[in-house]
Amino acid sequence: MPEDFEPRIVAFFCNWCTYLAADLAGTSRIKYLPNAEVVRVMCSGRIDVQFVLKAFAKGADGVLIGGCHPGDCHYQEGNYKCLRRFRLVQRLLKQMGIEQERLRLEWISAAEGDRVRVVINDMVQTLKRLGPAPKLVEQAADLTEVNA
Amino acid sequence: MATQTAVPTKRRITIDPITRLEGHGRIEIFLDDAGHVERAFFQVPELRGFEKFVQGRQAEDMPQITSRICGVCPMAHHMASTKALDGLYQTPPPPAARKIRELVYHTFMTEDHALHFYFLGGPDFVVGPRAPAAERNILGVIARVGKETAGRVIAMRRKLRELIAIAAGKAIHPVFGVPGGVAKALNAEQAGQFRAVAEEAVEFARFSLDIFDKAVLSNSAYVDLICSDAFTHKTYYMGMVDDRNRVAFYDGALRVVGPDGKECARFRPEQYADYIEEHAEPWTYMKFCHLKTPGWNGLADGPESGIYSVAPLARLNVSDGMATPLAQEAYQRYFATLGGKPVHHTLANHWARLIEMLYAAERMRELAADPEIADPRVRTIPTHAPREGVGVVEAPRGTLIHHYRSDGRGIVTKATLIVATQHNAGRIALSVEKAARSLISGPVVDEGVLNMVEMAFRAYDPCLGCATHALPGSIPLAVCVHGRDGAVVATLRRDADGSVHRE
Amino acid sequence: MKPKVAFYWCASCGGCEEAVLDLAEDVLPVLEAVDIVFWPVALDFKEHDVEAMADASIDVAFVNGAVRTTEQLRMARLMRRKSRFVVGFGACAQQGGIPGLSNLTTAAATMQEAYGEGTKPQTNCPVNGYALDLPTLFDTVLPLDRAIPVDYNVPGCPPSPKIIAAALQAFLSGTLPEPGSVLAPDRAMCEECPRTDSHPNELRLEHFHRVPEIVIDPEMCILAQGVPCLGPSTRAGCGARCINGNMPCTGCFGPTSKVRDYGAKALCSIASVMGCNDPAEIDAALEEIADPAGTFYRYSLASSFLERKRMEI
Amino acid sequence: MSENNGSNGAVRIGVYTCHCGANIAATVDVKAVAEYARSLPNVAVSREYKYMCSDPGQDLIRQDIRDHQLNRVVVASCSPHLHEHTFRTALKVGGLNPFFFHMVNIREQASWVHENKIHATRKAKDLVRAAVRRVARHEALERGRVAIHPDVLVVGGGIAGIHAALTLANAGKHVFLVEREATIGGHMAKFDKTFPTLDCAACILTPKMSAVRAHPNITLWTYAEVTQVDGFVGSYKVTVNRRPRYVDEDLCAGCLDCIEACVYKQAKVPDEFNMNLGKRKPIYVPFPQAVPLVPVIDPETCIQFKSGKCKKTCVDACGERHAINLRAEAKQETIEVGTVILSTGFQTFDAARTPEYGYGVHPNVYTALEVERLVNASGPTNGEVVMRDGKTPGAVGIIHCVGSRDERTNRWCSRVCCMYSLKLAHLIKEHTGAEIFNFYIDMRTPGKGFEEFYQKLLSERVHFVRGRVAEVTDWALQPSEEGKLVIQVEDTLAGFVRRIPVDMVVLATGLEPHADAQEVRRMFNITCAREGFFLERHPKLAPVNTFTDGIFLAGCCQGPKDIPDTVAQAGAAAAEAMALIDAGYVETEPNTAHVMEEVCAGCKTCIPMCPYHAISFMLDIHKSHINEALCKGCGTCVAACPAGAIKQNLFDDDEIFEEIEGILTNA
Repeated sequence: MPEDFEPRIVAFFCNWCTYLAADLAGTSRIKYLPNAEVVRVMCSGRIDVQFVLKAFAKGADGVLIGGCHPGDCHYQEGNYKCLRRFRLVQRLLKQMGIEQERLRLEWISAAEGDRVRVVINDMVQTLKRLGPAPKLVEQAADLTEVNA
Repeated sequence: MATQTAVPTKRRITIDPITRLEGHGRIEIFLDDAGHVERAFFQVPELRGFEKFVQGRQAEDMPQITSRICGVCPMAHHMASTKALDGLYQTPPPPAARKIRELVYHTFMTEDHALHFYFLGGPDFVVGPRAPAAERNILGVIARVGKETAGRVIAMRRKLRELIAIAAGKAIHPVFGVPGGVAKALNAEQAGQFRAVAEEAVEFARFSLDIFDKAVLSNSAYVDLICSDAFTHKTYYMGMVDDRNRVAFYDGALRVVGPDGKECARFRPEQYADYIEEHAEPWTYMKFCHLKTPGWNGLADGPESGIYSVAPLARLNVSDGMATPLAQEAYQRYFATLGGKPVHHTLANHWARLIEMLYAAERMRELAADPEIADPRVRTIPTHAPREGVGVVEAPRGTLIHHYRSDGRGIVTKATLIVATQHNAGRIALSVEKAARSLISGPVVDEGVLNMVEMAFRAYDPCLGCATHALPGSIPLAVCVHGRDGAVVATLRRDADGSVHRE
Repeated sequence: MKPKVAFYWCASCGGCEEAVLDLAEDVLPVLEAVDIVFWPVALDFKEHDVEAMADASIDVAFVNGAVRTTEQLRMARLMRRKSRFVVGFGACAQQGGIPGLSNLTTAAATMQEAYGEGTKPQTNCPVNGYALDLPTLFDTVLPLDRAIPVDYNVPGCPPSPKIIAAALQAFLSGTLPEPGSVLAPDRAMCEECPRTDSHPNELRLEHFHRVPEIVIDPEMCILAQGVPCLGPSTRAGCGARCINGNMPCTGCFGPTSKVRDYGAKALCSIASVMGCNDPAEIDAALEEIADPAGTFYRYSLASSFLERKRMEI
Repeated sequence: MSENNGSNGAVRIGVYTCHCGANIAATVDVKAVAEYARSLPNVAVSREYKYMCSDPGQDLIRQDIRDHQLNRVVVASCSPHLHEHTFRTALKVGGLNPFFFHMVNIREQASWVHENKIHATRKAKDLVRAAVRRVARHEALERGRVAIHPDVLVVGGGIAGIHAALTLANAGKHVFLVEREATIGGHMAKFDKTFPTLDCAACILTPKMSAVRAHPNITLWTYAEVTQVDGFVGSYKVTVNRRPRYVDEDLCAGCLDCIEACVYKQAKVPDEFNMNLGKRKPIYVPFPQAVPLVPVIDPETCIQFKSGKCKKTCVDACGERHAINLRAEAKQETIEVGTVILSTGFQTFDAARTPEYGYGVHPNVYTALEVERLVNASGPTNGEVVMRDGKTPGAVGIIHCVGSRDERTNRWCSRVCCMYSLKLAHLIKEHTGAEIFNFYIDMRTPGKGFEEFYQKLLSERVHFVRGRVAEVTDWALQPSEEGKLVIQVEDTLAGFVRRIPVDMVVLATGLEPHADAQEVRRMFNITCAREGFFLERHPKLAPVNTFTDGIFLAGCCQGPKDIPDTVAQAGAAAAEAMALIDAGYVETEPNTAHVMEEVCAGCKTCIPMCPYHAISFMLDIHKSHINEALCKGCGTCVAACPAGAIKQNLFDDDEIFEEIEGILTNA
């Protein structure tokens, strides 16, 4: 793995808890690593497993999902729907040869600005240890063989 | 292509779209200086890889996954797989479920044998091996037997396949097999439909035998052809028999007889590995099955070679009779006509197939009439942890073996699949080479030769669909004749419609 | 002049051809209405015959099977060049199909499994002086549309007679939907499922069941019985064949036009109807979905976002 | 005005990157971002500007919409929670549908949280690229309107709740005021005087209390708690549990004869209202000016309830009125309101959590609130400052910041302790002439007249020692300390450790959230800040709003504050509620979901996904239907729909997939 490997993380944050926590981290000038880029959704219940796999397929080294703490969902239960999908897709990722640490679900409330820092920094360290997510290059080889 | 760089361009001539498309059944013939056949190869150039990618699947999904090995005989794979699950979970099906499986399976055997005789194998005899190629196809058959008969064939096949769909969900890739039973019971009305169609099927089978009588047996030239040396191999035979050594398709013991017709092995299906093994050659993806004793002694026949064959000819050879009256009559006549057991004439497969069709239809009739067939109790819920299971059935084209191991959660860890055409592979190679040797002398190769070669090949009804994509028997052959230097002297092709082309 | 039609197959089992034969009497009028210029299984035309045709001179080519070897890819490209419309026929062409499960492993591992340590087939193998060759397998099975541009797809493993007839009719009558369409209803299978009314309005599953563990009630919605049935995720058009066999839908017709990754979406919705909130309970329930890849991507792995397992090849 | 719905012609995007002064520009190369945006597909204009949210900034957008026929706008600046509305309005004014807009947060999520300019700039570019791809998929949307039910619920009857309720009631709105205790008045009712003016708390509070009781527009429920809240802005369904006080409020005349008649001749029960410094009977009113002035029977101590063997003299005393009903049961009231004001107040820090100060160990260590009662004329000692042993203190130490500004307990400043400590110092000195020592860390007097009050105290010779007190002990080291409480402290001005013997110690305990603040927050679906006080939507722009529309905050439940601030905030909350009520409706985010009927196969997967029962199943056409008025736009059903048959405005698959790919597509 290259020394200067900078993991790319796509983060899906719910509007009411984790996105606000990120705002709070900002207003509090808390510094964290710049590897995560946030897609805002209204609720972690909106996060379709397709989004997660699309991110990996497009080359994300990690995907981070941030939602309200259990019991605190702005929409009552969306985060539980998210949790169930997360547990199941983790099993799929394992079969697909993608390390489970590359997909992370964290409950971060609007008050936990510093938690955003802790989680993102920690995830970046984990991903640096794992190295870049394996990319889909092999099939191109198949095709070129034919074109040859 | 990689191979082109390795070998001069002459190789490309043999790479023909037809053989490519079929992907399979390519034959390469090499001549010596005198122009005599020095060596002929029958190649199967694809590997499907099911044995690998089924690892990690839920065992209960296997009957549906493995049926995709072949869309021509999916029921055979589905059933072998389902039986393997019974073993894996150590859960035999309740009586009704077993009977439903058998009923559906014999319905399938009837339908598949009909397909082969009329659409594929038939032309050679009904129309005639020396008839113009353009006529030697299903249209020719229709011309001979008449449109009304043709319509009867199509309608019969449709009815049989509709029955399969009723019980199994789908005729192509059925879904009803589950460990310890079937997914769905038959109701009285459906059983009634089976009974009605079974009656028809029996009549249809007899009618088909009549056609064979008139078209073939009454024609001494055909009989001579069948019995001719070019189409004769003295090999071992294997097939499934019931407790009284009668032909069995769904369940029973495997019996092996030698070239002399004497039993040399009789064993439970799960013991198959003690008796047969696979041999690989670098020039084909097909693995050759052979008997552990006498073992693999190259592509040769005779008692010293472990090569054996399966399918109708073999099944009749290994059995002491048929379990149904009408089929039993036909069975006796068959051996009487062909000079007793065993029959080594490859082309006799066609006749044997029709006898089996009659048996299947009769068996269908018995089962459909059994009141227990409509018993709603069609499942036994497994109580044992799954471990290992072997499922064996007689596919139309011969013995089909599915063998699984799984972990305690029923996740497949190992799968061995041995399909009919692998059992026959050795003998098919022999037939092709023998036909070639006995018919080709010198670079002048005419259509007759090619058709003879293909007849030998097609008689096995090699469901390369199981390891290839070809519809049974319809393998358009490309025969490339190479000179000593390897240069291609001639390439001839015999296509499904019977036409032959020289290039 | 009759429209020129070609049938061609790549990596498939032959079931698609059988499905055409299963039209039985009904297929004859259709076949009479067209001019079949290429059908390896039945007719004698060869690659160079096709090569000789003008580009786009075939009106429509129905191609079944996934693309798994160099030859299949080469021929698929030839069909593309010679045809105005290419139709992916069947689950393998549309989604990779069951052979697509090979994308969980590699060609090398497959060979190893089949031949072990002994003799292995060689793509280029001189046998005592005779030069023979065999084609190479890809590591990754490709659905047809990842090998060549495909105009339409006819889904199903195999396609049902109903939609085959409809597809042929669409071409004969020139009543074609917009390019890229799948020639089947753009709604989920539940629509034609006879049990759909027995699906409760508020389904919350505390447990899943694997088929061996449960006797499936032949009247009631199979998903409601806790057996993962993919009917809700799967395009209609099959006539609920598997349901009528009292077994769950496994998704051979693929997704609707609104879903990009069949398995991901199916997984997402199955997880959503779970009732439990406690992680331990959730995991316990999910133990019963022992093979997510094989369950949700039975036919569609090769056409999924991830396409194949990430592994050393 | 006619609005461009974007359907006409090609997508033309304007991208605006904001410097936010130096807030963004210092860490993100704004010019580079704007330059980069210009290179992206469909981008017609890309500008950077000092303050995009300013009028000139918004004018840029409006101008470009006209001059460059823009039909999509991206602004890269701060959090959408701050200015999304601002810019959408700018689009609207510019004649473009306001939802052809997407906001990129490069301040809170880039410039403020990253240090490396290269990385921060790269991230900003990624996010802008994602937004440009996303916004191209945006569609014209209309806001929905939800009617506002004119009634208001006020939770908590302290001064905040009282003031808010009266303000609304005087404006003609009907108010439900729910108070947990037997009387309204809250903490303020316990105070004697209020700083810095030293006017009598009762004199300013009790009139407001009785005004509440008397007001025709106010329904007052004391001894009651909200147990369930459903619905959303405009129509909240609220269930209130009214605990039985066993004296019927409607029948009781407040003569209090029943209390007199109680079989307990002497009050024996510790009196909570007096911080247990006094006694009450099992049947009691918390204090003479309680509102409502209706006694409560405490079943824990009433003989009838404990043994059933009481002569029930109270019932006899009530006589014909029959106001006393010992079989009374809790009553569930269900009401509908359009808005809610939470004024649930605070609790004081438990002094036992700072054992070094000996509260509960040394009898003469008091909390400030206890002393409030001691100095109060209507208190247990009728305003006499006497210690538990009956003696009058000669020297009193007041320790500030107990449970405030303390790493071990509460880290925040409670804002009022300095001032009330000064007040108490003054009052105690006034009542007893004792020597008063204030032990403080910093003296905080940031309010009108506060500093002056401090000066006044200094002139009154109250001692001030700067330093956090180490401990309060009765361990005498020298004769002068015998029988005294010794306060040991490092005098950080004098620079040495002092031991100061006193008779009485007053702990200026801080303010903290109620123990059940979390439950309340969940019930009302709002957020708590880290320390547990309810979180306002924005500290400056929306200080009394919450993130849940129609729910407002007043008083110390939002954070420690003094009475003037509390009352001011209560007024503000009332005004916010009125603004909604008088508008008559609230505009909703159009981020609702809807079913594409041509795709829906009626599998019903979506129905249990919705917490608002917005999804129904239409049997006639066998498809799901989403009631957009009930849909809150969480999108859970969208993700769950196995056929992809549900679209969510502003968060549709097309938009989100574009955003994901945009992020990961390196330029």
